[in-house]
Amino acid sequence: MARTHITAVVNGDETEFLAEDGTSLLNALRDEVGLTGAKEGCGTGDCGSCSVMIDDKVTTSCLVFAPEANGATILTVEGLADSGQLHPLQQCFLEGAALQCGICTPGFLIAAKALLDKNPDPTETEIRYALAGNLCRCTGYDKIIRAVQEAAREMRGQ
Amino acid sequence: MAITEENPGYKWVGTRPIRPDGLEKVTGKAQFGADLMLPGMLFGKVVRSPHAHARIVSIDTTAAEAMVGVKAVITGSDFPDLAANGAHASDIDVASNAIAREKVLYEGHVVAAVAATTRDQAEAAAKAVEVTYEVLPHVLTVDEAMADGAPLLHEGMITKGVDPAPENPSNVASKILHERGDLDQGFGEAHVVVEREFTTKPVHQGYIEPHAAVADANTDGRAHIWCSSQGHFQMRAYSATVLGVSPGNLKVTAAEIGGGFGGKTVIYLEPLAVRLSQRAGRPVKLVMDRDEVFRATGPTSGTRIRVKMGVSEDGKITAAEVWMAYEAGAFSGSPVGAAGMTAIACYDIPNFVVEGYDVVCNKPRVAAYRAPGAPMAAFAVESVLDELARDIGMDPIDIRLANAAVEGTQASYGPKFPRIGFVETLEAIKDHPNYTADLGPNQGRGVSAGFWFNAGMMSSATVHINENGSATVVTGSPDIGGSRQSMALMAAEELGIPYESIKAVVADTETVGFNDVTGGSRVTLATGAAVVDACRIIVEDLRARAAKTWDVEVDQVEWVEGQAQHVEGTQPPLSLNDLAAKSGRTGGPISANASLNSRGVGAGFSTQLCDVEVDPETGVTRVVRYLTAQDAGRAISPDYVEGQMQGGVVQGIGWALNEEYIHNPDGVMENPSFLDYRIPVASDLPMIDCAIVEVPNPAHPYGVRGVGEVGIVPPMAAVGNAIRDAIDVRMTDLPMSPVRILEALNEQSD
Amino acid sequence: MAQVHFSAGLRDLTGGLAQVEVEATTVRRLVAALEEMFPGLGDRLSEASSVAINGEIFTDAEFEPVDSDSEVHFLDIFQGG
Amino acid sequence: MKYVAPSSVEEATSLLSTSPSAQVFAGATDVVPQLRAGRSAPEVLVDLKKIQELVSIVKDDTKWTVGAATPTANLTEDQAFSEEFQGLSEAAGLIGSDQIQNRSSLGGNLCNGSPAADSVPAMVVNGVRAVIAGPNGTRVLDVAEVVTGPGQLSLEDDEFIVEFEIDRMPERSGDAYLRMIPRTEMDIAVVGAGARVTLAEDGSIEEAIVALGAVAPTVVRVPEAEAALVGNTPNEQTLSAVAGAASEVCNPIDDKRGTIAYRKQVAGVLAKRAVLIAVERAQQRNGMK
Repeated sequence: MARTHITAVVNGDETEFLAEDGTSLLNALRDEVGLTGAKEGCGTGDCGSCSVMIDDKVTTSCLVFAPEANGATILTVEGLADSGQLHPLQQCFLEGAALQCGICTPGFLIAAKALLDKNPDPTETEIRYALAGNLCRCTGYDKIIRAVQEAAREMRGQ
Repeated sequence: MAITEENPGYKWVGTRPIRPDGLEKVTGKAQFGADLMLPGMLFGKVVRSPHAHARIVSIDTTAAEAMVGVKAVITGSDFPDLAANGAHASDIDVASNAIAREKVLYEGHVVAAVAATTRDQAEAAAKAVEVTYEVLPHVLTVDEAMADGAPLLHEGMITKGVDPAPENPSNVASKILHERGDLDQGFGEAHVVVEREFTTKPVHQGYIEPHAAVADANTDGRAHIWCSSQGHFQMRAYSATVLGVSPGNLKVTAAEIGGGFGGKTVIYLEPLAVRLSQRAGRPVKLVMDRDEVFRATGPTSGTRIRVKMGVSEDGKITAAEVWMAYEAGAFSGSPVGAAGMTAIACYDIPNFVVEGYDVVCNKPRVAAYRAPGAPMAAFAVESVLDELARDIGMDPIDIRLANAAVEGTQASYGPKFPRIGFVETLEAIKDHPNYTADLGPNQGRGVSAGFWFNAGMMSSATVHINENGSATVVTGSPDIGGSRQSMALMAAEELGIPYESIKAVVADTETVGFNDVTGGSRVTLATGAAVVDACRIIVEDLRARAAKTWDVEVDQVEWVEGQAQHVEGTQPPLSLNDLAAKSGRTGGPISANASLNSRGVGAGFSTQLCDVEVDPETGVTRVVRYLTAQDAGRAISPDYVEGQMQGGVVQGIGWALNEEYIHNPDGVMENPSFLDYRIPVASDLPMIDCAIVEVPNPAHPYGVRGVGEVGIVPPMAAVGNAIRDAIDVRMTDLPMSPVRILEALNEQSD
Repeated sequence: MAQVHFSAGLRDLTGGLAQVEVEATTVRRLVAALEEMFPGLGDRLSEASSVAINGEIFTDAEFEPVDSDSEVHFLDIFQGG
Repeated sequence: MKYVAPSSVEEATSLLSTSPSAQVFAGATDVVPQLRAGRSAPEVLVDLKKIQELVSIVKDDTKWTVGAATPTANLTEDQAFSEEFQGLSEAAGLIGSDQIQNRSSLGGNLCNGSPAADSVPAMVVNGVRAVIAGPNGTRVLDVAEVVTGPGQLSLEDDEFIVEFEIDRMPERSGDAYLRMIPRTEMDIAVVGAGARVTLAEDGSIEEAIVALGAVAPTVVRVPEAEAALVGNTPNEQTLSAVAGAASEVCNPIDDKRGTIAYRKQVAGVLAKRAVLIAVERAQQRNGMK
């Protein structure tokens, strides 16, 4: 299988790695870059655990071929905190007990960030639909939705 | 929140601080099963049966072994033949499920495994393993498996629990029976009798993290396994059995676990990874794809259940007759036993017969799933009870109150109940505004209740006091939903020091004493009790050290809010910090272990209220409002108690409405993906309102009962009863999918 | 004498009896006494059951004390999730 | 497997004509699951997203031109487009989660060849045309002609869709698309129904197009429903005729997602509802209501 040399800005750092052409960006990030925050829950785009931002758009990295990332700017959960300062979403997930096992949490945080980037004041329904691509089997979503609401309030300065 | 007894002045227990492992989990640092990378690590891939039932004629691995990058290929013959060694039947089943020897018993059954230097090489090699099968006829449901002349999975299986024992083998592994009183008399006294038959499909625990294991074997027979499981001691025991080694030769480190719900109490990959690592001489990682998780790991049983119940005019249940058959999958061991014990356990019923059958069939071996066995039985019984209440015009909470088990009631499964909180959960629902909220067109409201034993079992804990007076609490119970927090909260309460100065960790099998699995709602109860015991040993030790320091008798020293105080106040208090800093002078490091086989399990009850809206033209049901009331005994960590309650409810809603295993006639699963195995998504749900009821368990230092499981028992009937209320149709088959609801509506209008 | 109750599934070994009275101080001695009364029952009990003493359920409770007024039930073992 | 990302239509067509086993993709949201399931094993993966005209949305006086690989999120976030083609925009917005929406495209949704593709009935009712590039230049084909059966396309192996042409919405018109799924999101349509109507000045229906998804090997038009609507208002009688005709035209299968009987019945329900919404939109747009 052909391997491609990929240069991308990953969590703010210019990063170079080699990946087989048919491999997913998710596997490349995990195996080649060593960022295991994004998880594979399904490999078919149905669970959202591998969500990352590529050029400011959220997507499931399991459905992206690694070479597609060449030249892109990628944000994973590892890059969400800013110099040791947690993102408000991370802080609200912690304070609101919005995680149980935690496997889906990285994907939820990225998807929620993507939502709040676009819509700083979403309704509960808008949050639920925006996060419908992220499966959580532990929480029943209740505390996740509340944590996103709270983070949105904080980020709006309310 | 409904608290029935006042919090007796706890400082930490019952509060909502940030969990000890939270930071790692919101920053992506937490290491789950598939996250570990070791130098020189190989990737493995499992070869699985495409057939539901077949004899393995031959396995040819030569082509796979010759491929580039391939370092090891193993088959069943690489493991000891436990049957030939006269091992215990249940161990033989564990081994046969881990890798097939003569027959494959379900689609997805493991036949071989490979390890290679890259994922792609491993996948290619797995495809190159040539297996020749002689396909056998299969049975997929209890109906097929129990039919006369059905093909047999296990040719020597004689039904247990039948007297006299049957002469001929069958697919029925065992029969269970509970009875009391006189059924005929009971039904004779009834004003109304309702009888219904129900079916449920196998459903999967649906944890988001697929199974994963990394093994690194040494040449001396020892091996280190990293895996995400609900019990690394159990993984060690099972792996040792399958590999034929001493448990002491295996060290198992618990990775963070991405959900389990019972399904990660079973081994699948661990012994395969060890054997591959031994053959290859390098570490091996095995990770399942999602479709392997569905095809080959434990769903819970599909069932057929008949319930007949009678009530008097004033709503007293006079008799109940329950017949149930549970799919076990490929090996015996469905949860029909627990189903039989829990089916009518909420109620005080004078006359009953509960009869159940454990039936093998050609599907993956069932694994525990949250209150195993109870939800299906409750779906049937609580649906029939709803019909009875309607027939006699009684409020659904009132009819349950009229029959509710209380302290001293002789449970249907035998013993008398100690103090329990069922009535309190019913009252919590009745008192909640949701109970009288307005309903719109095509909306309906349903009530349902559930019981689960909860479990105790064995736990160990070690508590170390660090030199600055902070503490480390070490247990061997994998933290699946916030248990580190409850351990730390109880330790803070016992030691009288801030929660923030306690670190709670989960240690490997060589670092802490034995712990049974994280399951059965047992960790806060049993492992929590071990932590409390260890803390109390430490407090005793601290008092002794203070006494030594002051040159007084120990009974002159009290431990209050993290410091030693002289009872007469003649000495300045000695804080834990002071004692820890100078521990060398008073006897050395401050540390204690406690191990126990937990006693005093407290039963759990949950009552739930569901409002749905049904689109009568498409059969689509949406849950519009949901309330769950559950007796926690004591909510050590209310955030995570609510989380367990909400999570259980939502799994139940999925089970009620959409989740099911769909097999084609060849016994091949047709929906092994999160696209077509439809677990609830965020937009499917409302907020899940919680009423934590606290009727303390008298046998636990903090009154804990355990909260993980019972929440999944009532939802299916709660949803079904709400659908009945909305559109006048009684759904008796799960899932209550749009297709089934529209069929039922069409039948009704015909 | 402790009151010992058998679930219906055990009664094939007790000649159909649902309840007996046994003098014993621990679960182990109780099981031994039952084995003497009903050969085969002891093995079944120690292998595949938990025990409830006055409503409290135990697993592996060999040395749990039993009083003269204890109510003892043997239950099938079940698994938690 | 080799990944290539041509930067022009010509480069792409020449690649396709010289590679024996090539798979074009835009978002790969269907391609990756198919690769994983072993249903296809191309030697070359051709990423079309680097070709500029394939990722663009352009409006002129007569039509919209939407690049075939344009992420559907771009379409649903384009306010002017979404106001003009509410139904098509909503249909495009139903293809998977927000994550998928940043990758999925009309071209991919169509060329996956699934009878259940959400955007296709909505494109069919709006008369959308596909501009297809091949080694001999481009040709134009109605979207309704592109898919010939499940997974079967009327495109040659070395052809691909460059863009879609969508004539501007006429006055007094509206479109709608509804689908039935058991959950609220993340499902494949069990039944899909698209409708577009143009009203006469007196408010009666002048023109109607109804198309169904997931109920036959390809998306199907419902001519009898259209005929029943023209010249009428959406009263109980005409709607009942629409529902009946929709149920009648179905040729669905029993599968894990639904039954024949269910799909027939619900096709009628959704067709009726989609027509009503389309009419309402036509009325609102022209201040009739």
